[in-house]
Amino acid sequence: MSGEVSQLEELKAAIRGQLDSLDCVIGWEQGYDPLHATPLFIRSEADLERLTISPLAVHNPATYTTGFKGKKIGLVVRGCHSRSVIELLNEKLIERDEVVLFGLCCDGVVSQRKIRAALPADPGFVEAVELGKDELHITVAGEQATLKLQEVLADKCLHCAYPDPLVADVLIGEKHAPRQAASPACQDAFEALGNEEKLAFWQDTMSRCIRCYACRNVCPMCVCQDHCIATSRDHLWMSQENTPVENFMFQMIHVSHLTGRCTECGECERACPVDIPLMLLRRYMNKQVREVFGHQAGIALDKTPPLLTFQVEEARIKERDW
Amino acid sequence: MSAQDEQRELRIVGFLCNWCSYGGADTAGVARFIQPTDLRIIRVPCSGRIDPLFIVRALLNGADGVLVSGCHPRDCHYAEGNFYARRRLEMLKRFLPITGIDERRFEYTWVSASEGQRWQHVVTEFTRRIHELGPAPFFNPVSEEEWAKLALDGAARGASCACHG
Amino acid sequence: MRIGVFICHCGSNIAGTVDCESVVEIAAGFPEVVYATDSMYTCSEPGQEGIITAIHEHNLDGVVVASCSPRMHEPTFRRAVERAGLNRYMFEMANIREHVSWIGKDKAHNTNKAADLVLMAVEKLRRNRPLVAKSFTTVKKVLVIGGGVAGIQAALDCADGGLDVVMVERDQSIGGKMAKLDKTFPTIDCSSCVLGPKMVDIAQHEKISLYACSEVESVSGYVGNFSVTIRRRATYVDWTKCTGCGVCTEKCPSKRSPDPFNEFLGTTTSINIPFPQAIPKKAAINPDTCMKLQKGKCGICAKVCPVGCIDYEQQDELVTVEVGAIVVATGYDLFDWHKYPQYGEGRYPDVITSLQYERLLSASGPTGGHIKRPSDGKEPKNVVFIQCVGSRDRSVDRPYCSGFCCMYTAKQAILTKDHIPDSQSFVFYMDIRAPGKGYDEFTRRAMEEYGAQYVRGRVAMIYPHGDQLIVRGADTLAGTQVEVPADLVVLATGVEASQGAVKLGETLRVVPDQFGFFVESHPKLKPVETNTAGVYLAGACQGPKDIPTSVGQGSAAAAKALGLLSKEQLESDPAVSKVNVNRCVGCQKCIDTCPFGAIKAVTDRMGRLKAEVIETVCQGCGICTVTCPQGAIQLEHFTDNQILAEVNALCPPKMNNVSFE
Amino acid sequence: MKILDLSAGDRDFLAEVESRSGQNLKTCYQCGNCTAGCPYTFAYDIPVSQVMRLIQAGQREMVLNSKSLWLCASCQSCTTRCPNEIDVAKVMDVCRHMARESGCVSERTTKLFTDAFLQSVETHGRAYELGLMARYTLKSGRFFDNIALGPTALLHNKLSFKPHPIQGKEQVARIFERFRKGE
Amino acid sequence: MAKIAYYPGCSGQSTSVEYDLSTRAVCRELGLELVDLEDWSCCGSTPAHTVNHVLSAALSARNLALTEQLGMDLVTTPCPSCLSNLRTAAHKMEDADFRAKANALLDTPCTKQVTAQSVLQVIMEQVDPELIRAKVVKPLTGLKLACYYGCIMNRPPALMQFDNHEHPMVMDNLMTMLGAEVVPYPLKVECCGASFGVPRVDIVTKLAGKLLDAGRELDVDAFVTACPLCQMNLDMRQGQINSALQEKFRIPVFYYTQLLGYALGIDRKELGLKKLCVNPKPVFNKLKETAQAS
Repeated sequence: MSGEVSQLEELKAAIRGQLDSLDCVIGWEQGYDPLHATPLFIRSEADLERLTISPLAVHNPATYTTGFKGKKIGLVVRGCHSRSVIELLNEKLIERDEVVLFGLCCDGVVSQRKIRAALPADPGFVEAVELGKDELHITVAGEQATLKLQEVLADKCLHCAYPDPLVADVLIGEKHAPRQAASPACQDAFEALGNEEKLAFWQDTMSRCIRCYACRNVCPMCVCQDHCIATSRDHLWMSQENTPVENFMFQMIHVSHLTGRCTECGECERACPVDIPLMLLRRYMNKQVREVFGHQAGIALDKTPPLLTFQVEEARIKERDW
Repeated sequence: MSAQDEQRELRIVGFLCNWCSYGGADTAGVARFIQPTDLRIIRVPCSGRIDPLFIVRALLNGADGVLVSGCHPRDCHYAEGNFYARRRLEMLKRFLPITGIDERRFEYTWVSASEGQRWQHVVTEFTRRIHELGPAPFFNPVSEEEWAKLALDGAARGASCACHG
Repeated sequence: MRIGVFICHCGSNIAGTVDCESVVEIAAGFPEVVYATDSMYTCSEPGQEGIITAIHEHNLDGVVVASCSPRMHEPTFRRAVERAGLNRYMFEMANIREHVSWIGKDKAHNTNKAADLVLMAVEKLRRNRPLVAKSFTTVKKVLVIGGGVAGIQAALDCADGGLDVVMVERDQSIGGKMAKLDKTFPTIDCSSCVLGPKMVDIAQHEKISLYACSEVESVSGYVGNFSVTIRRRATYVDWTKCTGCGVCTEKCPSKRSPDPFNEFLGTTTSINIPFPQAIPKKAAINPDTCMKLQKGKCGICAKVCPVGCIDYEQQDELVTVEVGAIVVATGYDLFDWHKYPQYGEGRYPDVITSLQYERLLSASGPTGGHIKRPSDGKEPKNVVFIQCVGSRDRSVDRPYCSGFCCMYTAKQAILTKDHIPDSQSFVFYMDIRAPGKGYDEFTRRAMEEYGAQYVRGRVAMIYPHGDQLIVRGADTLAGTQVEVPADLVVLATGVEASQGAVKLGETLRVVPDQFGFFVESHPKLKPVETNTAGVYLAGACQGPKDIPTSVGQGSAAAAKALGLLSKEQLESDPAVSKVNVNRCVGCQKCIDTCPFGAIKAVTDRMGRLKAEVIETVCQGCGICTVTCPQGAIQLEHFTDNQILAEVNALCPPKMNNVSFE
Repeated sequence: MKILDLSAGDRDFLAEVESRSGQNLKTCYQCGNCTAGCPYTFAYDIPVSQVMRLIQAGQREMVLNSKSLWLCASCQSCTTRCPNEIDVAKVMDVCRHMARESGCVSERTTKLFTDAFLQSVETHGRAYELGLMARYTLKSGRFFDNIALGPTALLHNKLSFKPHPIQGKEQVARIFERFRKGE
Repeated sequence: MAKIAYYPGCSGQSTSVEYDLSTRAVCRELGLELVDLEDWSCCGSTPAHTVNHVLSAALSARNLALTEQLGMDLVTTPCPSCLSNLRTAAHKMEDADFRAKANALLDTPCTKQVTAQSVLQVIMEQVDPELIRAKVVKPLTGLKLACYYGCIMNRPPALMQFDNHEHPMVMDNLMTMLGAEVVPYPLKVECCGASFGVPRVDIVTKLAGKLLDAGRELDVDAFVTACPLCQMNLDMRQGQINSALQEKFRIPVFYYTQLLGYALGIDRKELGLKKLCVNPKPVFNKLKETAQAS
């Protein structure tokens, strides 16, 4: 993967050149084992050395931006991450002159769940990971397993229409030919189910939820900071009881607040420790927003989110038919 | 539907703006336009005050139907409230199918303060629709056994999910 | 909290179909309710005293009254609890009359529903908190839209009461429909003799400014502080110079301009003063027919004008005025009778409208007050009047009664006999509606003294025969079909809402009914108020009205405006939005969506952006509250928690097997 | 003159006419527009607006025995002009059906003509005018009403001497058969 | 050539055979191919609906079903009475319950929605007026005509959906197009007495007499009609009217297709002019005179 190596060096050089003027640059480094990456907050040359941009580096750095408000920071962003940044900019939650964007043309990131499923047994601690051009060599307990990269890419990457950053100050890598977004098969299959089956599915799924709020905490568009109405003691929106209804109410709050804002980075689903397929809800809501308002969050600057504006005659709302 | 079921009230929650639809419901009352009794009305100043999550909360709490009514577009007492409401409510209505909650349990419409007759029609039709749909299914398990079954099924299936990447 | 619940019987209005005693019993068990009782009429003096006494005796700090609609008596009860020393917002109402007892037949269901509504009110009240109003100053000026007799009366009363008045009139002269009438019923006095002096008063009153040929373009602001933009249409005449001498109208060679003042019975000159008593008496050019404006040729008026006031380059002008109150007096239009093909759809020139007939009767009209029929100028002998043309007819979507056609038809029958003694009038009617003072006597005179033959029945068709028209109708009293050969047929065309009413309603936020008439705040108790504070209605824009009623309403609207602006300051409703600065993350979404510009961004001590509500500007719609994901901006009295408390009261979470709170 | 006992009005009659015609007769406010436009008023014993009134008042016998029912040509002028959008001609039709069913026939010749016409259609599949005229004349005994027309019509070959039976005349006959069975 | 299903109606076989003839001739000339419904039967006419609405609809629906079997969804008929019955049946059968009741009487049910239109409507809506103008070889110049539409061609308007229901104009416009002067005839939709000629000839003589009187008042050369019953009442019964009312009417009464055909130069035999009872010769003499004069 010489291409990646040179891209990494190119990126490092670009960051190095601006590091002095930035409070922090957010990228990725290796996590607790070679298979897992973790966000890296670069404040010094030494930090910079740990930077990685391998397909294992999955986290959306846009999630951390609002915490840096008023400071000038840099972000290493893939296509989907740049959409989150654009949406945050459009909503005036961050300022354009307070972020420097180091864009990566992205070939996709891995799904740890798919890796886990593809390995013969739960790997536990991984000793080494070697990245080939199209495959991944993972060494666990002295034994190497080889996985095809294409087979362990995250679903969102398989159907990604925006692999290249839509806004960037520095662009690293080669741009992709335009692609069409597609709906994953599991989405279509789920949507085709009847109400009873869907309800039963959510009842079941929501009984798994442990209300850890990881989905919310990693969401780049969840900007209520410490004031989420789901966890406020003052609001009567919901109780802290761990029942399917209350867990689902929490998800309804999340998806409702994301109407017309979700950039489909998939972080919520990735972060869920009990594998709740939250993107089913997100993709469906985004589809409705696209159909009614012709709007997709985070694909263009200076767009108002659809629920913050209106038209006197809504071309695609036929509410008077009832 | 047996006569007894028809007798049984279902729980229908209405959110009405104060200026048009609540007035329209008053007008219907003053004119003694007989309506089904299932509906209970929550008065809000404007349809723009209605958070779609109020409706979700009601539905998840077990409401059998939720009806929202505001001023006709262009007639909003606050000029723009129903324009925002229309977008929010339309998105909710379109979103409900993915949750498995029958979207026909939620409806929004416009009734002005002078339209007592229209209000009667809206309430009658919506109530009829909800009765046709019958009581809403419970989201939570209703008995200890079901709770247990749900937990066991979940455990048996483990953390994997076909629909997941 | 210590809550008291009062269930009203409203005589038998509620108690007839709701078991009030049971509701009391149930309510007594609701959370924090320490006192529950019922009374016959809670809004009555003893009823209100009962509330006050209970507040004192039981040390209540919140009150729920279950009775009629809060739109009816919420202010009444708020004042009552205030008299007892509570804040007026520590009160909630459950509407168990309009929403329960009057619409449901089943007593058990009604009782159950009433109890639910009381629980809802209790749960909301438990989350209420005292709110205190803020004061703001007002502009002591009134806008009157429409210069018909209702608007004239409203303007004069306001001006005499000391307020500045801006009157906007769409036409070239004020006077409205009344200025076109010959005589008025039931006194047969001359319409322009009655109205003329009032029109002159408008022109001369130092407190009134008149904008004719003008329309209201937009309105912003709120009660006490409206900002109104007026479009002054180009008249191509500088009215500051025009003296109304009329030389231009005499010399104008283009004499084929439609004459709206004479109901299009004849034509007039392109530059024109509509009638001798016009106010303002200023000339205006009809740009559609003026040769100079159409083809660039002519220019005679500019040559002959002694003061040089002709300005072919004039453009529309926008003027902005600040007013404290608005009186809407836009009047009515006549029904378009061409919707009845059986009356000829305009093919027969001798079928005319009642207002056209007024112009034929009027000495200032196109025939100089001689009744000459349009086809050949002959004096008609048999005159047939057909009532209810566009009234009480659901097939043309006009099911309502226009109210005054019966009276003017009787008047026109009388005047016909006065003008042409050997004439015979026939009046086809369905019912005679003459409920005013001296009205029925008047219609009797038309029949008894003036010999008008009244025929009870509608007319099915009119068709020409020779130089006459055969009117074929029914005489339902004789139980047969009748035919009358008529020389002239006068249609009592009904009243419909003014064409611009719907658009103006949108501008003013005043709702029109399905026929376009503006809806009053309460059909009995607030007949001239609207649901928008500071906007009042006068005359036929609210529904068909005759002259005395329109004048009465003009005065009533003026009294409302005077009363409103007599206070130095007005109190704003404290149920406005409030920002919890701790929760606010400064995203400004609330600022973007507020229709009133009532929220501004401020920087706190830490330099962070925060939203702040301008309380006197906020109208309390709550759009911002829904916009804010973290619930940092809350509409007081309708907070998330208050509404959720109502939702949870109606749909107790335990319904879905969830314990809650 | 017959005095009506309003309390003895037959409310079922109103309900039956309303349900069979699909019209809301309570909206009739007696403006007389139907009578005003009806070309047949001169021949009626009860003007059409009064027929409407009598239905409202539940006067079954007076209505069903009225000649007017049989003299209405369904020319639609009443229906077209009714301000309350009542299909008056349809109401007259329905009353005629009910009169037929209860054996009230106050205009014998009209009924005979109708019967003769339908008989002709039932037999031949189409209306055979000479045949139906013959049948009508025979039944009604009115030999002279239209005798003058005979030469005129024959001179111009207006009437065919032979019927034009159709191949599917049994199909048509079965329509009548099933109809009678269903009644 | 546009193909259209054609329903001639019973009277077209006897009393109004000239209407049927001239309609076929005119349509052929104007490029409309009429496809006869095979083995069509009586629509039920007025007698059927005065007896029962389901029976009436079933009699009509048999013919709608025949149209359906031709693979067509539009059927045209010259006769307004047939038109009214066919349209009423089609309209009522939009209601599924009613359709089931009517179909229960039929051997072959009518399952599709078929529209019926008058030949007049088809000519006016499907033929380019310029084509008609171009094809006129014998203009009707100098002729003063009253167009009489009858009571049910356009009424009730909600059902018929064609032309103005109180003041129809299409025949007026057509005749004007052919060069005739058309008077503003006031009683265009007033009923002529309909089928009462047999049972109550007194009614017909009175009503039809009134119509003739209004024409005479306007000094017309002839009436133009589009309805067999109207034509028969005005034409064949003119003698009866004269004797009943002590009048001396001699006004020819044409079908519009006859005059249209004449103007288009169609052979007179095909127009069945001989079938008219009141001799139309004066009309044609007048036309000849005018033609010679110019």
